[in-house]
Amino acid sequence: MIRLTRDVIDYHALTEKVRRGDCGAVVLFLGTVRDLTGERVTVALDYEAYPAMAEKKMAEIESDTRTRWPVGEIILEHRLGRLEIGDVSVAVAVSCPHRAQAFEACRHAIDRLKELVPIWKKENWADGSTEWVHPGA
Amino acid sequence: MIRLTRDVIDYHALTEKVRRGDCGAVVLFLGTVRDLTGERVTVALDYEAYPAMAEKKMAEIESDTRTRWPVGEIILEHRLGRLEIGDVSVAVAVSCPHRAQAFEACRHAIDRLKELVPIWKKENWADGSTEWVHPGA
Amino acid sequence: MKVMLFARARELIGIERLEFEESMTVGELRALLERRFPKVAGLLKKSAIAVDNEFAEDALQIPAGAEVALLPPVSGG
Amino acid sequence: MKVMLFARARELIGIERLEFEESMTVGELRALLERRFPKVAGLLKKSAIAVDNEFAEDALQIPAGAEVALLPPVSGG
Repeated sequence: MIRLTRDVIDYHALTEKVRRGDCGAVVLFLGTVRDLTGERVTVALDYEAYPAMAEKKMAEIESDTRTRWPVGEIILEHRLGRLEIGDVSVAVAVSCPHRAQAFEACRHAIDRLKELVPIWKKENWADGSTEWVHPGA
Repeated sequence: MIRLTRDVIDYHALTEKVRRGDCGAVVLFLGTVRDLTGERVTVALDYEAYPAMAEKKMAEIESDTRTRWPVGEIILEHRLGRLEIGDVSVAVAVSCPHRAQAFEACRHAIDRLKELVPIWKKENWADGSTEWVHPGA
Repeated sequence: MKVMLFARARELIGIERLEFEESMTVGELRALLERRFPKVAGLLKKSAIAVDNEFAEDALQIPAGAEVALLPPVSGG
Repeated sequence: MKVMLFARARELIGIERLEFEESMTVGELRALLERRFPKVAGLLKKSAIAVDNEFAEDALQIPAGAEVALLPPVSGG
């Protein structure tokens, strides 16, 4: 299951949804807004997506992850809009029969999300300036 | 922080406790009671500990994990007593500045816990028989 | 075709969506955008082009009516 | 010294705690337990011995008054 949302990510509900009697392991990853990037102080981030393609790519990542590991349930959720320090920007919850599988599947899903899904963040620095984050550009 | 408990593990509270403004990544691992082990049907597990040594070993794992990765906060909690299918037996929540660190630190902590901490589980099979689980013995 | 712009590319160009009548390949579209908007040329070289929600190679002929998107390096998560 | 028993070892021996007056090493304690409780000999060989909450080698001389524990292979998590 995948979702883009402008609301607070209820990661507790996501984690409950992936728990299953045939899965002995659940791994949850949360990405949260950091107060520092290098030496610079962040006050907020603005997340923007190309929504139709972002949802398509997230669905492909779900499906690819299910092909590689015996996933019971997997949920990827990404928040958009203005986020403040400590807010959860992304959550990936995965259940599998065993723990190595759950760790690997969750790690794979978030790594691919950060690589492939058309979502961008803009830093709002403490000095009032802003900057789109484009790794390598 | 480490804890043995006979109560339900409130993993949502644990996860909230490890979130920090200087950590961009949280990884939570939950071990839950599976309904099948191989072909055999489980109805419940009984967890027993050697409590003083279990707490000492869990504290050493916390400290070892903090030495190896830049952990913001880490909590290991293990439940004891009678657990039923789907119940959470163990939770490990870790926050770090970056996600690779958080995944590795959480994985390390649960792997070491399963290897070193004197806790044992007894299977209660559907046919009424019971069996202590002693890997390799 | 229409071309959606995002993030720094949208801010630098100052437009959310471009429209083109001509038929062209992805590579020709890249060259056209670089000529038209020289101040984003550096960002363009690092960006991906999506055609109908899929990453596209330069050789692809863009279908008439396709939704094209210029995707600067992503930073979600 | 007192020796705490756990899990299958406790069930097979049917006792939670043994007490010994003699001074001995961890290895001597293992040998004594194997002789005294032959039905747990197989499990004993796979078990660890802890002295005062730390895993102990066979050569360790057990201090008087130590808390010793026989730890069958663990299965927490």
